[in-house]
Amino acid sequence: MMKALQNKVTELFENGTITLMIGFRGVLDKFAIPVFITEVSQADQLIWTPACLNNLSVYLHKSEVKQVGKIGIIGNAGTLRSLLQLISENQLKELELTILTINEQNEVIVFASTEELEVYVQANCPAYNPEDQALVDKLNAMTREERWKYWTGQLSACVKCYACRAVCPMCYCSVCTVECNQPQWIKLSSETEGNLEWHIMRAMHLAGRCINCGECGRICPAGIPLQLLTVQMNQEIERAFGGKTGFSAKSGYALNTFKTEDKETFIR
Amino acid sequence: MEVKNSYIPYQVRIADKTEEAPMVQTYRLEFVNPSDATAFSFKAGQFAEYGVFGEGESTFCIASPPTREGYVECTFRSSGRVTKALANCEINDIIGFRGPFGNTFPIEQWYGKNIVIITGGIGLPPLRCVIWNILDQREKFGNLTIYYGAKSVADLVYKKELQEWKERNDVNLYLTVDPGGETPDWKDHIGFVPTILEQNLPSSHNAIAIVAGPPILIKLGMPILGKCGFANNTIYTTLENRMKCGVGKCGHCTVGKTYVCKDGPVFTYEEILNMPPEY
Amino acid sequence: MIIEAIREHKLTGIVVGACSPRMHEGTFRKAVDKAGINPYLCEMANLREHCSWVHSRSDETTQKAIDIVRTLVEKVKKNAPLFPIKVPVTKTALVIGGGIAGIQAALDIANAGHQVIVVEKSPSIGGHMSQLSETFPTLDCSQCILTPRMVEVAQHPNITLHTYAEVDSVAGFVGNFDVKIRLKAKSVDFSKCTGCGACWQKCPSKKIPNEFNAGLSFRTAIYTPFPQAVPNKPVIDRVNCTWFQKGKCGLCQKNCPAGAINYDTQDELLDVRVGAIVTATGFDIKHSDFFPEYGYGKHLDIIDGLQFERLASASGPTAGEIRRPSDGKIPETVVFVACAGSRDKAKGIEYCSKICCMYTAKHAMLYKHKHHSGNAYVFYMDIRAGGKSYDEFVRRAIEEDDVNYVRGRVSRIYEKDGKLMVIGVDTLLNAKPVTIEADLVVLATAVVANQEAESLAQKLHISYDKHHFFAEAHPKLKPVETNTAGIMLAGACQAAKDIPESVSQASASASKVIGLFSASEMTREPIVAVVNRSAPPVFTTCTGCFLCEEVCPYHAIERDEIRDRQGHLIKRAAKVNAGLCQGCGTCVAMCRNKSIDLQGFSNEQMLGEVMALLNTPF
Amino acid sequence: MPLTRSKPKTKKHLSDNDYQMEQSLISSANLQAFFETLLQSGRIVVAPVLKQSGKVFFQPVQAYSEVATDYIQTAFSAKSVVFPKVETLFSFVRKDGEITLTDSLNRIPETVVWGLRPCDAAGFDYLTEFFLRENPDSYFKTRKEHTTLITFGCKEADNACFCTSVGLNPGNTTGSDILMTFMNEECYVEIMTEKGQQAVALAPSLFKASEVRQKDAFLAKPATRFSIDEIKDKIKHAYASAEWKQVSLGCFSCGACAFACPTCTCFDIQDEGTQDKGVRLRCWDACGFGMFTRHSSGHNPKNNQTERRRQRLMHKFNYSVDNLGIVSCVGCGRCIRVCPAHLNIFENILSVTKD
Amino acid sequence: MSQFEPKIVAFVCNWCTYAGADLAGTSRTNYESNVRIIRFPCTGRIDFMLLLKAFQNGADGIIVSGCHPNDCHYTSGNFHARRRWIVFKSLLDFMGFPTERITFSWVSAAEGSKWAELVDDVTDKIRHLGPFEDFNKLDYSLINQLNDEGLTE
Repeated sequence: MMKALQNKVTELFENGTITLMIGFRGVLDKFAIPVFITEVSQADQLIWTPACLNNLSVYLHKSEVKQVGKIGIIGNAGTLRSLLQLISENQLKELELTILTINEQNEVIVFASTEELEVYVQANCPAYNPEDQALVDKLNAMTREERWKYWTGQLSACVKCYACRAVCPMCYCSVCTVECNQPQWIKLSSETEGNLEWHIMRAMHLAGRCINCGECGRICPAGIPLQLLTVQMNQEIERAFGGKTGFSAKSGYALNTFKTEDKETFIR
Repeated sequence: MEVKNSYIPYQVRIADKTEEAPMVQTYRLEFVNPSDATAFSFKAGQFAEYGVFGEGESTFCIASPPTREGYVECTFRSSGRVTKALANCEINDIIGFRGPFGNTFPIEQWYGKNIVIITGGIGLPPLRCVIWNILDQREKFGNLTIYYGAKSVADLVYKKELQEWKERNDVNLYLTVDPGGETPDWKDHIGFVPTILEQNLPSSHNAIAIVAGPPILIKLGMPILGKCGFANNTIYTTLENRMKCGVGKCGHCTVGKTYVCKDGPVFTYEEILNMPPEY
Repeated sequence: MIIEAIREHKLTGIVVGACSPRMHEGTFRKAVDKAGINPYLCEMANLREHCSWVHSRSDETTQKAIDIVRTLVEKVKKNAPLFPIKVPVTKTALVIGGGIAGIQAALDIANAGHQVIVVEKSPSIGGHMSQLSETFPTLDCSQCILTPRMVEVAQHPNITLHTYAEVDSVAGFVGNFDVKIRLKAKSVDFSKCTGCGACWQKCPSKKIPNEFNAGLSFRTAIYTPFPQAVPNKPVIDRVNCTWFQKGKCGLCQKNCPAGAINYDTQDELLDVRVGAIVTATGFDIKHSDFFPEYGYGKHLDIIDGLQFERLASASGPTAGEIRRPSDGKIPETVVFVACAGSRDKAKGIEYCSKICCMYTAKHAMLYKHKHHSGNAYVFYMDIRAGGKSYDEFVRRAIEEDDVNYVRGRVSRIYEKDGKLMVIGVDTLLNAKPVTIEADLVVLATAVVANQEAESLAQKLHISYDKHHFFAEAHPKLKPVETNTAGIMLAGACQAAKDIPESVSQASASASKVIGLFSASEMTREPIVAVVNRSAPPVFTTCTGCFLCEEVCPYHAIERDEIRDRQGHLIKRAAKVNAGLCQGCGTCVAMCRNKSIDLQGFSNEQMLGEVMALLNTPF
Repeated sequence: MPLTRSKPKTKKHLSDNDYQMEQSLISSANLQAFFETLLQSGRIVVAPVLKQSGKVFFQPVQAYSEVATDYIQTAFSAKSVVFPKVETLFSFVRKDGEITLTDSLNRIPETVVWGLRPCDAAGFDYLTEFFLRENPDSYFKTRKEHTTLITFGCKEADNACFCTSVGLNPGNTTGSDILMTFMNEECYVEIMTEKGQQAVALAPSLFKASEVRQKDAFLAKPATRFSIDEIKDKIKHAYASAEWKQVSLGCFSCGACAFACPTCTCFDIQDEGTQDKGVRLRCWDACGFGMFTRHSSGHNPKNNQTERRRQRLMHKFNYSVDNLGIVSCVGCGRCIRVCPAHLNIFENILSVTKD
Repeated sequence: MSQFEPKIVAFVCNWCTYAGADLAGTSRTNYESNVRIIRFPCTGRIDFMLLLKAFQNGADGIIVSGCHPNDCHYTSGNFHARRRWIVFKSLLDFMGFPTERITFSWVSAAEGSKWAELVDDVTDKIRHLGPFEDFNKLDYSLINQLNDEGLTE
């Protein structure tokens, strides 16, 4: 299967479809390492294992990567869904993109069109990770004080390294709100209150856009399960307004539309 | 031994406020605490951290010459959060002042030499300190030639002093504005500073040159001087990278291994050439 | 006083602690402006409505007052001087509807020297007025006074007339509306047509009810609505044309000496840019079929006011003789029923149709003039004859032309051996039931809004009431503007009106338009959103996700392409059209990285207020 | 013979103390007793604690039971004890035109860090050099003076560990006040400083004197990835290497590596509160952030990740050597473990110095 | 010491609720003085961060109020706001934030009395809930952690 992948990529290079391939290479401990292949000769580095966890679509926001031109990218479920979401948010316009994946049957798939990608994603990619689901339910079962204690406890460990933002395909703002200081919306210091502020804001900005790849939680150096926030948000939005993220290139954004009959039981 | 806590600012009072150009202000600052005033001394080329409590600190050079005691002056353009807050201060408001930081222009070594100063826009303030330093002890120096330009006539800073220097016969001043920046009654040069410099090359004989201004001016200006015979170690500049601590710790200002805030801001062209182009 | 203070203390921002900004912000900002300070550096602290008037305990009230002022001081510190937005004005007006109101508006604007485009959906302008016989209170012939105006419109150098056309869509905003006009296929080339009439004389399908005569006569499929039509050239009514229905015939084409008939013409869409729009789409009336109690219009001799106008009109089907539709006899007894439908909750028309009292009197009068021996009865609720020499007019009907006015409603009308039994009550004669055997009954049916009113309102983004009459911006102070800037109202599309009213409203809206056109630029409040732009290499912090596009109710968010000197695309970013933006700020709260901000309610200002309001920690 | 770090003979190092090191022994059983003595002494004890995330963090503990024992490396280093992620430089109050400043130096408590790894301790050594040799930093100074470091030699290493490649080893004493090495049932104690001695003196009965012992048999043997002297030499010329682009392409430009690193010292100074009442803080910053070097004009001297990643690596292996004579990478491998893109510092160093 | 007097911040839109409050004023309806009004052009403009900031800076309760559905001066601002509130509220709930301290409401320009009632009720409710301290209780950087008794979690 890896051979098949390597051959396919070689082919893509040779017929000039791509000039850069973003994929994974050799494993250090349990992690596959993102690799950027610019010459056919390196194609044999490519691997595809369950350890290929990174959401490579993030790299498509990097100017260094954009410059390269014709980009090939191999995606796991999360990556493919974020690609669709990004297209729906007008972020991949300038790119000549060739999207690959490897399906259950270990076949290499090169998507010919966004529509094809949509079909595949709708058929093969889960909306939520069951483990996150379980955790969210567990939290919802707690009392509000317990939840407050849980989150403040978790977030006290945050050091504001912004790795969560850095690995998030949906965090593509060239200047983030934390970086605009007129006014200073978010405290830069990483004490719990400021952390809370930062993660609330981030969750709000991702609500209805996050595709639940779970990277933020997975890579958090402080081990904070950040993905739970957006999982909860997306589910709430699904309940309240319907619609899932990252399954269509035209999926709208729940927060920039409305229905006159939206629930307002909480409004007096 | 008890070390002075370099993060605790002096308190200084805004004694005077002058609008130099759109968004550009000059403040005259006096120490609130007389003992600070006596303790404080600095040399040409040094800079300081000016802070509005509650907003933060911002870095710029001391624009007044050490030869004039009892106060310091700074000139800044309001662009960011701090500088805007600073610009909103009123006369008599108290602000924070940390400094002086960094190395200095070796003024003493220049006695008897001709001085060539090349600067643009908001790059004049650091050199104003040098210029007055020279003018206040004029007899100790040779010719003083100044090339100064700005985007437009309005953007020229220290208009009064420029006038004064122009009128002095012991200062040779080339004033210029970028093409399109001139006003109908503009009598001086029109064109970018490097261009004007090339059209009126200074003599490198027994001379040292100082270049300050936007990075592009430094990158273009220094080679030109090189061409007309200035040795790399006779060309000086002052760099302004982003700074926070001022004491070589926070890491923002590094150019390679060099901390602009403590090893600089004053560098010779020679030193610059040995640094990575990270300014 | 404020002005002095400003001058004396060289103030750079002003907070007026007084009443609600909703009341006097403008006043004080003007004052500040006088003092040479940007008016938008002045804010009002609402110490009256929100504080002193609603709290009793003085200490608390004082504390609150202090807080409020402190808050606004913080805001003002962050205020930026703002300058009114200038929007270029296209000095061309669009008049929708070619009735008397439209005609009047068009002429007024055109005479002021501006270009006018008139769009009329029927083949001729003139509207309902052209159908009328004579007009109250002067009884002068309607067409005699209207026709010259129609011709003037047609010939006016500043007026472009599009008959048989409709407004397809409207985009843009005051000063610059982009309008698509649908020119319906006429099947006749007007540039060739001489209006000789050969075509309709030969047209085989002759049994089409004639709208102009309110269905009292027939017309052909290719037709000009009436002899004095402007333009006086025929169009083919494709629905009723044999050629278009069955694909054969073609007589008109054969017989046209000018060869002007062209069956292949299609609807055309015409794009025009106009600075202002006058809607003068007029009204409709209910027809007798609306009234069960009057026999659902089954009986030919129960007619509505317009039909009577045509009967009474010299150019009408009966050449001005009043004959009843069923058998063409001259009616001996005519009953006029006022308020047929109007002022009747049960029928869902609570309002008064306004013109009926007058035209009923006129009708009765006309009948009596033409048939002195006849009896005219008028059933009425009460007579509303406010207006110059209106009441005199009604009096004349009653006193000189002895028309019998019966105060009461007509409960039922049914036929009994050739007569129409009109059952009513005379509420004046102690509510005695009356029955009148009539030959002709004329219902002064309710005036209602035009059928297309609703869809047009939606195209124009203007509001309308539940009866689909267009809503004016303010019932007293802005009677001819709508709440969409640059769109005016004239005539009965806003509410039932008689001719003089329509004309004066038309002139009023014309003067509004002319006022708008008096300057080549128009100024707007600068309380609008802006997307930041900064020097290279940043350009803007906007990342071009355009999620804001959707939220803007005014479609004010545009897609801008930022390019370098060589013209290479650097990034796509949002841009706010200051002309469209109304300053709601929904986009601001929407923007993730604060690239959009709202002038006058900026992030810094609002956050400043919040911070100032509460004592901060530590 | 344990390696010690090569230091330029020219400058005397602040951390070189004249204290004559002593050895002693404590039984593993008695460790807890010693730990509790430290707690009772009123010192704040910061020790590794296992969180539900499965990661181990240094944090203040109340009981020995909280202390994690089975870990190779903590997620973050213990530098936050002497260089907190957020530190109040001073607070200020403005009252009718007058401003009062108060710093928080006197509030700094006596602290013991328990369970460091030798690499972390070496990190403290570097921090001391960096913060105190030139323009001494009052905050760091006070904290350092109030902090005692009790280090434990490493029984095991993972393949992110590479201390032996940077001139350290799982048993080296640099920077520690006390270094403990488990030897079967006993724990070999090397008391390096006066502070260490004071700590031991709290419960002398628990310790018994010991001769100098060979530790190597009881210590992990992490793979050696390169020769530091070779690297130090080669990297002088590595600035222009084309490899920097490749090794930085994967970088997401977050601050994880810098914040986990025991020797990263970059910080930002920020004010919080209002102009009338607030604090000036210093908080960690990272040279990897895009905004780190950006001027308010928008001009950015280190405008892309290649330059920023190069800055970090050059600093560790070249600049700090030039400035302070120390390689400021201690080979703890944290940056490798936390990196979202799984960038590998020693791989990177090798590729930019190859040929 | 009298009873606890909560600080309540009201984020209101200019066209309905602000006018409603004006009406309460012109009709001299007396109500609790704990509320401080901040005027926005439209509820659509109200950024959720501002609510957070208000709490951080010592607000005990918050009122967010604007035009009734379909009455928005800008046609749809309040609809967008409503969605944002639904999501924001559920996020805060999920994080265990006491959302009962935020009251959302529609108050039209004609509902001066409703405004007065609203303020009275909210003030009363917050009085019972007591001062909002959850933020102040949070640990503040490692140095304070060291001084504090133990840690959260």
